Amino acid sequence: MQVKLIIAAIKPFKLEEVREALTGIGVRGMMVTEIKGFGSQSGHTEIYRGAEYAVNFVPKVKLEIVVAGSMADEVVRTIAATAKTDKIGDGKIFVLDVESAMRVRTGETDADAL
Amino acid sequence: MQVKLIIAAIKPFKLEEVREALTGIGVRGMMVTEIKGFGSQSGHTEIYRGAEYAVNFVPKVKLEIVVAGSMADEVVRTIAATAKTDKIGDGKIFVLDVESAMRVRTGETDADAL
Amino acid sequence: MQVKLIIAAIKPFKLEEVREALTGIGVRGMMVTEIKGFGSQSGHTEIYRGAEYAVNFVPKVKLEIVVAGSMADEVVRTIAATAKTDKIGDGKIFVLDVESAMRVRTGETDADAL
Amino acid sequence: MKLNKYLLVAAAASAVLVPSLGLAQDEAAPGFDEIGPYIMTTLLFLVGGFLVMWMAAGFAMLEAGLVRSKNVTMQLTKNVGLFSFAAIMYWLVGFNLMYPGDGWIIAGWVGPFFSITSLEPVGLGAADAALDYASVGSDFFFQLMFVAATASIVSGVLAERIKLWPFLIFVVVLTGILYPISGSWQWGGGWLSEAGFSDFAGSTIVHSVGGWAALAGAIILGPRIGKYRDGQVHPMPGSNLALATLGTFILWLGWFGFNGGSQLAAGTVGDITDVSRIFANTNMAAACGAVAALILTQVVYGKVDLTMVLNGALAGLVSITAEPLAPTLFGALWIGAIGGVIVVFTVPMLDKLKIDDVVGAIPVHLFAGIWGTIAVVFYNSDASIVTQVTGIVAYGVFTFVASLVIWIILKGAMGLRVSEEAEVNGLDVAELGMEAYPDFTKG
Amino acid sequence: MKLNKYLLVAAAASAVLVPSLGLAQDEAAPGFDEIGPYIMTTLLFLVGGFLVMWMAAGFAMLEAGLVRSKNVTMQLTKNVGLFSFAAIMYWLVGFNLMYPGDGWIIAGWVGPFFSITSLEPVGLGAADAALDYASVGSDFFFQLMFVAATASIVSGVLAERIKLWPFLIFVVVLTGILYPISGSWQWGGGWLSEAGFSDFAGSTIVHSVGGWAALAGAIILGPRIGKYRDGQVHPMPGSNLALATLGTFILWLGWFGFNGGSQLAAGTVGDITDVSRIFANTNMAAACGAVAALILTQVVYGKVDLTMVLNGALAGLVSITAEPLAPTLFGALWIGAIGGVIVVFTVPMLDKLKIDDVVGAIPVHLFAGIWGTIAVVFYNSDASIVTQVTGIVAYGVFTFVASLVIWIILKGAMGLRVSEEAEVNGLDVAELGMEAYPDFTKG
Amino acid sequence: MKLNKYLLVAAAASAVLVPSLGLAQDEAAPGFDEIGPYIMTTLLFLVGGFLVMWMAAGFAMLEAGLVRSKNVTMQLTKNVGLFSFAAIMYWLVGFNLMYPGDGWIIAGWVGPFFSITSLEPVGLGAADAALDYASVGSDFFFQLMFVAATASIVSGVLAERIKLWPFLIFVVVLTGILYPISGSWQWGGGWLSEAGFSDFAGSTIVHSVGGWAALAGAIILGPRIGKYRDGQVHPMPGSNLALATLGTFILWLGWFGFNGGSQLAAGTVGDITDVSRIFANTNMAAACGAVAALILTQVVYGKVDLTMVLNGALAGLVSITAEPLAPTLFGALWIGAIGGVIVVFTVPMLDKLKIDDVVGAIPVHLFAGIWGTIAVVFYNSDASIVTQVTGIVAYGVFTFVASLVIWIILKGAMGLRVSEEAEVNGLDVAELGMEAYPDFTKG
Ligand SMILES: Nc1ncnc2c1ncn2[C@@H]1O[C@H](COP(=O)(O)OP(=O)(O)O)[C@@H](O)[C@H]1O
Ligand SMILES: Nc1ncnc2c1ncn2[C@@H]1O[C@H](COP(=O)(O)OP(=O)(O)O)[C@@H](O)[C@H]1O
Ligand SMILES: Nc1ncnc2c1ncn2[C@@H]1O[C@H](COP(=O)(O)OP(=O)(O)O)[C@@H](O)[C@H]1O
Repeated sequence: MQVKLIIAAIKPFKLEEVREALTGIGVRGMMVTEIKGFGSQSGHTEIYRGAEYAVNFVPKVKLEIVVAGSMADEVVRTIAATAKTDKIGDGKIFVLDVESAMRVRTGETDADAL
Repeated sequence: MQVKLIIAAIKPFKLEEVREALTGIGVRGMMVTEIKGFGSQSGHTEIYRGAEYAVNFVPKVKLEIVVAGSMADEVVRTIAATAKTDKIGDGKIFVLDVESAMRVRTGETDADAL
Repeated sequence: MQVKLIIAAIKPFKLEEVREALTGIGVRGMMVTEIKGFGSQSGHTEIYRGAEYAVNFVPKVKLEIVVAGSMADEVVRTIAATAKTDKIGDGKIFVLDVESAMRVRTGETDADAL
Repeated sequence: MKLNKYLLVAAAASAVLVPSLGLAQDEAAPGFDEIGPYIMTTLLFLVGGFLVMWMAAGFAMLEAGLVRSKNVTMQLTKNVGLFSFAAIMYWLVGFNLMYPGDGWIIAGWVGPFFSITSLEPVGLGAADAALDYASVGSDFFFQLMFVAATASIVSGVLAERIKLWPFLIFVVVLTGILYPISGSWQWGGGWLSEAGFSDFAGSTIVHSVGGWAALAGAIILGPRIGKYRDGQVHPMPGSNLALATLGTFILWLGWFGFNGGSQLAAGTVGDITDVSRIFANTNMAAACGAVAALILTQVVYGKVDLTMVLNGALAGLVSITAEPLAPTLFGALWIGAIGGVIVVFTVPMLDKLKIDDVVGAIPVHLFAGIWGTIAVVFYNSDASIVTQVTGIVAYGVFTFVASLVIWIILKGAMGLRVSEEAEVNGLDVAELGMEAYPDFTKG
Repeated sequence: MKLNKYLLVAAAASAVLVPSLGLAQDEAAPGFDEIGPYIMTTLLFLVGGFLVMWMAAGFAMLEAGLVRSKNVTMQLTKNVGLFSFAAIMYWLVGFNLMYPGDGWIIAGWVGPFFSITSLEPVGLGAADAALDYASVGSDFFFQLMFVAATASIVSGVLAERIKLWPFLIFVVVLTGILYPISGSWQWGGGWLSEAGFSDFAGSTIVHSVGGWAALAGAIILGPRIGKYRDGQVHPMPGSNLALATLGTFILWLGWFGFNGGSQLAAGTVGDITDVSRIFANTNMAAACGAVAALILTQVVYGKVDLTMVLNGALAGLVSITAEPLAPTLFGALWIGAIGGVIVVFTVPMLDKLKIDDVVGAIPVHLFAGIWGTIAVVFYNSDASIVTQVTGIVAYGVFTFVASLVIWIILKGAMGLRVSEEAEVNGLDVAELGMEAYPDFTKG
Repeated sequence: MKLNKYLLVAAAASAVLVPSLGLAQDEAAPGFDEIGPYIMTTLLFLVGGFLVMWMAAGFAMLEAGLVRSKNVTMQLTKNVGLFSFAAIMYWLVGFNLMYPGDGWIIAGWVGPFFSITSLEPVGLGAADAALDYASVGSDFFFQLMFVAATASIVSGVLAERIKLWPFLIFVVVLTGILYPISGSWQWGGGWLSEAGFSDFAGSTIVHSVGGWAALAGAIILGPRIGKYRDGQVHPMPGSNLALATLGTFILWLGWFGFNGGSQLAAGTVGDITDVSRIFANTNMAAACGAVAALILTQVVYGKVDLTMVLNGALAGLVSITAEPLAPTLFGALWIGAIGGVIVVFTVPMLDKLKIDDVVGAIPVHLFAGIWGTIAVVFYNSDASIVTQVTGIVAYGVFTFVASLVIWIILKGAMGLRVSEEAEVNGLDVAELGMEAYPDFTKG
């Protein structure tokens, strides 16, 4: 049975909200990484000691969530709905195929591992 | 010839041991990232200045290892065996397909790149 | 229409250059993560308070870029060309298939999301 | 002008060659029996003053360590700013408003507003000096540092959400007007000192006052977003406990100047011995405040809480500040220890009341300050519980009400809080465009 | 009670108006020729004391900077805790046990155990003061800070693996009993001072003693997990070298009080000039310890090692502490430099012996302390190598054995080490549930 | 040798029992009227000296906070190293070269090169002391700290790209030769002091000199890679603004010793009152420099820039250093404020000139130093603008040219810059193999 990896880049202050929403729909785990995001939002300028400079990277949070294929769409929709502020820089969601998954503690595989 | 990406979330203090085990079976490279993990282990409570609060994220280390498909299983088994403490939070291992791999320095591709 | 995820591990001081080169060929976004890299470059020794020790991990930067399949090769070539110093540790580039992509703000999907 | 060593040595030589010259001087100038006390007390103010000035760094480090990393630059900016504005305001208005001498506008209640501080002329002659006290310059320098401490208390409580400018404007009013007026009631020789109120170094006059002003602000300002969600307290751990500990040690050190200098004299055996006693008591109270919090958090929560231990040490210091001289070392022990206990129990209490005090300054400076002011009666027979409470209430009502009014005016006039997004993203990036730790990825 | 400025100025005025009054006082009170030295020496203790107190912050920052980030909160907690407990124990037992006067239980060897410190009454009269010395309060304050330094040495060596409470219990015994007893042998006028042992400010009495106690602990406790794996040393780099450097500068500064104050007098031309000489020598020794380590690490390892340079400066300071007065500046230069050399060579040596000293405190305080105590003979003609060695051995045997016993008892009674998992995950999260740098992702 | 308390108390007792003994001493020894000033001035140098020594820590923290995290260990190493080498060189050559007494080689221009500093003998008698001044030891200790400050200025400007050893060699020459020679012109009683130049505590003699030496280095060394790319300035934000703020507060504190101690006397009513005035003025100038920068950055850039505020406070301090005594508090206010203004406008100006000053030390120490030296004429009637400018130019030309030559020689001999890869990867890993914050992932 099929398993998917969902990668999402969102605004840091949305993390808690998204996590709660996802737990709500039964997601039981994820990996969260601090990243520097580059995209259309980037490029605003800052002043430091009188010198203007372009900020190319904005802080984002990356979520990596592995779920049963059947849940993938709902997860994507939930993230999209919760992370949305309608302002530029809300982020992206990508879905990839996962060949196999395993829980280290028990050795369970695929959907049981999640 | 086929190449796989193995993603594993493990307990930080197991990193060194796992790295040694993997070198032992001939893994020659990996990417290591500090992450915050959410899963069944999460949710224990801490006290800060008299207020109880739930710790939703626990520090984990994420390994990303690209290997020849033929090695994938052995790598997964090795990680599982070494990272295992039988305590909740030992982590997960995921395997994904890689379309192509390349070593920047030499331009070698796929298995030769690893 | 097809979308690819390109994962590259490069030397930190090459980040700015690579970013500029990629913008040059029309890449409009990416995720950047600080990682510890393990590979052939690793293993040189340092001295701390009189004790020699092996440095197994070297600081690297990981780029994750999702692009239309048609662009993938050019992106890989651009990264390879820019990140190259011909010294050991230049890094690796991996390409994976992406099933779907979405822009949170607009809900656009796949190539339009990038 | 700085004499150069060469000329000085020459002078010395000549003095040796022509002792008569030396004698001549001795006849002219008064001897050490007259000027010694003046010199020693002036020195006490200078050394005490720079120690208390150092406390500004202590508050800055403590607060920078207890806020989240996204608000550190702002917290540092506020602390440098408040100290600087305080220095100007106290010169422009505060000092003479607090020490009116016979320039009272309303006798014993309000001093003169438009009386800028001026110092003695250069090269003051002994005849023109207040030989029973110390130089005005050293006195001003010393007193100035106290008002800065008061303002620092406010910055900690309101951290992570208040805008820079309204905060600084409040500081200007607090250090230029509020603190000096209420201060004059006691240290300026006003009605409370007449009434026999006793607050040696300012548990109430300095610390509670800062606490009251901060409390008023915290109520008007409201808690940080997410601190009290769905009926629960959501702690926001400080980003750098090493800095917080450094800040506490700095404050501990500075407090020797704070309390010791408040003896206001060092030129007699009795005075310098009293200063010694104050140093010993001050250290004891701090140590016991820390130990009390250490043991209590272990017992109550099952884990020692460093931030509480730091607050405990400071609470011990505040507790002994109203009377660091009279108590025995044993007295300092239990007075300070109770300060530590107060912190451990009142920090969560404030959270229950949804009053968001980022650094625990209200328990430390206000609650322990009240306790210390009451504790005076146990060792100082001149003090009565009634007058002590009178003083506590007087300072509380005046400062709290006046501050409340000012906060409300500022809120109406320019708004006190940063936008929600600014608060969530952090004041450093949103308000100042400058991170305190730009090189480090935040977890 | 704090006089207010207004009243004081009034007093001053009256004094001017009624000079006779002034005269009257002069007749009554003794003049500065009698009280001047007392006042100056008391001041020396107060200033020296707050400088040495500041060293507590120095040790805290140094150690917090040299442990890994996962153990910083614990290290800070230990340092604040040990200073606080030391302050209480030295009052309760230590001070009079160390300075028995004529209250010896075993003459020259053991003083009284149940003699709590009490200070002079408030407003001491000149007649009742020890005009040839200083106030008891200032003396107690000054001496107290020394014992805290001893305890700080122990916390650094045993960092990252010892439990909080057994450590604090050891500190209680060390500061209340061990240090005062051995201290009384010399500074209390005991058998070693009779024998002519010479240790001006405590290279042996303070620093070696801390080092011996720590060494005993390190042996019983064992090294950190993974430090000595498969016959190799696995360094565990300190998490914050800026803090470590700050700590070193703090200690350097505090040392002027440590050595300068140990002149125990400042009221004569000779004494204040000696204090000056001590300041200059102390600074020279520190500088040369740093330079020696700087050059040596460059030569030996091909790279300058900042942590060694910091240790080198401290070793220079410890080396000159036994005799900071007698040597010329050139003497301070080479005595301090050898201290730096000792560090560079003994730090790896300890690793070979698998003795895990997290911050290098054993080389700095024990080895350099021994060196400094021996070096006394080069410039102080009153000192003999035999008595110096006698003293070194006496302090070593007593402190090491006594500490060993206490560590073993504590190990048996409650265990010294945290669990393996706690150690690996870090004491901050495991033992205290509080990270020092929660906002920063650890690499 | 340290007398132990027991014996001392005994002595005290006996003194009481045998007052005659006491009297005998009084007859023998000179009274406080003669020795009091010497003791107080010596004390001023000791306290002032340790405060200025503390500034070394301030520079280290400020610079460590303003460089990127990959260069922090190196910056700390340079600061510890420069202070240590300065201490040795000033003893070996500097002190007597700067204060030649009558040992001039070229009268008023160059003192003796091979005259090592030696202090008074232990236990100096009053008869042998320069009773009109202070002990040589305290004077040396105090003056030594000034040269260290000069060297610290250089390390900040050239940070993040200069190699360790060439930098340290320059420091050796600067502190041993350049600074002492030019210093002797004024403070050594040389030609500029004859000419009536006035620089109380060293706006020019200490701060500008450091600035000129750094400027020469910055020109020879060139900017950091990438700082000025494609006609644009690319800021490289400091890695730790909490440290930078701490450093600023430390410097602020130390400055009281820097300016106050430069009164060079504290034993009369006039002198101690002047020191008080200096303290008050110094604080005012610092506060106003900070406020000026705070307001100005808000107005000009729309955002307060903390790093500018910190620089502003320091510029205020440098501005008042040439004449901290004569001005009124209002004078200190505007003199300091202009210092802050100078910083805000000259920091970007340097960037336009592609002169890469990592910490802003050239605006703070050189530009504000020049301003402060000119400002002397406003309150000190003895000073003339012509001689002030003469002094400024003399120090500028000599120091800049001499430094330029030395930098060029060092560049030719061993190279000044690290390799491009080393610079990009950071000097900590590349040159020292030791990260300052190894546990934290860098963003
Ligand atoms: N092509 C891409 N590949 C990977 N990550 C991307 C890509 N484009 C954007 N991102 C991530 O999404 C974040 C938001 O994208 P951005 O273009 O700034 O705004 P928006 O999502 O509103 O279009 C970026 O900061 C980056 O982390
Ligand atoms: N569905 C998931 N997708 C991605 N990562 C996961 C997922 N579930 C768990 N993880 C990762 O694995 C770690 C351990 O999982 P957890 O459920 O806490 O314990 P266990 O592995 O014993 O079941 C988590 O901290 C998280 O980093
Ligand atoms: N098999 C692999 N899987 C994932 N990442 C790898 C792998 N091999 C190398 N890397 C990444 O590429 C970086 C450079 O590889 P390395 O072998 O050190 O040099 P080179 O790229 O020149 O062969 C490593 O630090 C690591 O981050």
